[in-house]
Amino acid sequence: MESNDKITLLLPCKAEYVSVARLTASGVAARMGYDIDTVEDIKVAVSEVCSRIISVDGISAGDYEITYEVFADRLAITFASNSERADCLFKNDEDGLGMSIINAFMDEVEFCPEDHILSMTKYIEEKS
Amino acid sequence: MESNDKITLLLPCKAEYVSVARLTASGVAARMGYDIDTVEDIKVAVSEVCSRIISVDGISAGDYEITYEVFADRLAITFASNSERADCLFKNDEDGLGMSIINAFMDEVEFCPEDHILSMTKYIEEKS
Amino acid sequence: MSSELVIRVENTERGPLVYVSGEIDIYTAQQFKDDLYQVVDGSESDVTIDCIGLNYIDSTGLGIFVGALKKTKLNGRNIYIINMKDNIKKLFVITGLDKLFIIN
Amino acid sequence: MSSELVIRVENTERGPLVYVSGEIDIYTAQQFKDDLYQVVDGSESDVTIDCIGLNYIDSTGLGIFVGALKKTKLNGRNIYIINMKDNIKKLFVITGLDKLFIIN
Ligand SMILES: Nc1ncnc2c1ncn2[C@@H]1O[C@H](COP(=O)(O)OP(=O)(O)O)[C@@H](O)[C@H]1O
Ligand SMILES: Nc1ncnc2c1ncn2[C@@H]1O[C@H](COP(=O)(O)OP(=O)(O)O)[C@@H](O)[C@H]1O
Repeated sequence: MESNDKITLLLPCKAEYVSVARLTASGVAARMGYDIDTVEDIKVAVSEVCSRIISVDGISAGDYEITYEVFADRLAITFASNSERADCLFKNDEDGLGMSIINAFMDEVEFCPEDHILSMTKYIEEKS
Repeated sequence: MESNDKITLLLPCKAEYVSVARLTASGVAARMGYDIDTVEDIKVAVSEVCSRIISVDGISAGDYEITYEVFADRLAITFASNSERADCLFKNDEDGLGMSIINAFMDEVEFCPEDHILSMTKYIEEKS
Repeated sequence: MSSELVIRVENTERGPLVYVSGEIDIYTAQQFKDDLYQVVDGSESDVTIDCIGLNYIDSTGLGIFVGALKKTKLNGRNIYIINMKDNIKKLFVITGLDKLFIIN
Repeated sequence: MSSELVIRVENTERGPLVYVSGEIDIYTAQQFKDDLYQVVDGSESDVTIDCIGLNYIDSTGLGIFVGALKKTKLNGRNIYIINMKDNIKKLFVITGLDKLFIIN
């Protein structure tokens, strides 16, 4: 097992807090040493998933959770919610605008891994 | 009971992630509409508590938790850790530099409320 | 809750000029949609959107740009977008929307 | 993990001039302490710290300023601080440290 640090952010399913998710995403990515453009990309991808969770679930759905796992070679970000409706968020819309942004900016995107909504991974480029 | 939104950030007890706590704090405070200077003050106060938790607990102590409760008239921020050593963090050093900063920037500071390390509150000023 | 989006409209001889600044995301999208659609619906000429102060846009915001363009196209008019920052332009390119708008 | 602190030292005829930029917090404090103490210990003259690029400092960083000052005072020398941003100066004022340093 690789050892890794975990950072978890719990947010209400409300549009006004997506900006908080963006700042936290920037903070984690910047600390890991990604360059400015990549930090921005990760932030945008996180924000897209948050928006989708909120759109599907609506205000009544309680909280959702964003977990950042920091590895030596990558950042893995997982989204979870206790709402069943959030289960397979992007299933019917895999070529929408949001999805094409997430796919462009992340190296790997996985739908509905285990009990989660989505997980996505960004690798750290080798400095050559 | 007032209804309120809760935002929770879970961080490893490591110095490198205090910057993430600062960004999240700024995000919540900015979203609530505090002016730029007050956002900065809240960020600084949060960072001081985080630093202290890390200094007392050390890397081995696992995670700690920062909870933001958003009320109509105030922001309440609570810090918790599952390490017992974190219990009464500032008890022996109430006039240190860190403590004087926290006291200057927050309206209320409470030590060891219930099972927590510290809670602190900032009110929203009436716009006259 | 404070909003991070400011929209200002100026009427020029070449048609309405819309200054957008701040962030367009799921929180501010409705405000952006209402304001932009009102401009587009009320105009007989091309519409220019100045993004010099726009720091962030998400897919919700991009969808509203597309919606506004559809409205203008119905009347044979265009939307010009000027002064986009690199991170904003990047999103137009990635989604292919850079080919729909006239971007300067 | 990337550090957000950059320290650069220049030797002038009035003594060492230390440029500090980025953030001094619990993560970067050790680096700041090592660099600053080395300058202070190695200098026979006053030390000037230029904070024009310093965006953030916490109590750990302030404590290091005080520690460095104690070292210089032992030899009857001073620390001058220049170009502090308002948010940094505010912390010196709140903690009373503005009265210990010569701040311009
Ligand atoms: N590459 C494209 N070219 C033209 N129109 C597009 C393109 N991508 C999306 N659209 C249009 O933009 C609008 C919103 O996009 P959509 O994919 O539905 O976003 P969302 O993922 O938010 O539902 C729709 O009207 C869609 O037809
Ligand atoms: N107002 C002050 N004037 C002079 N020295 C101070 C003042 N406040 C703190 N110090 C000194 O700064 C150093 C660090 O401060 P301290 O309060 O111990 O910080 P911390 O809370 O990090 O332990 C100590 O040497 C202390 O004596």
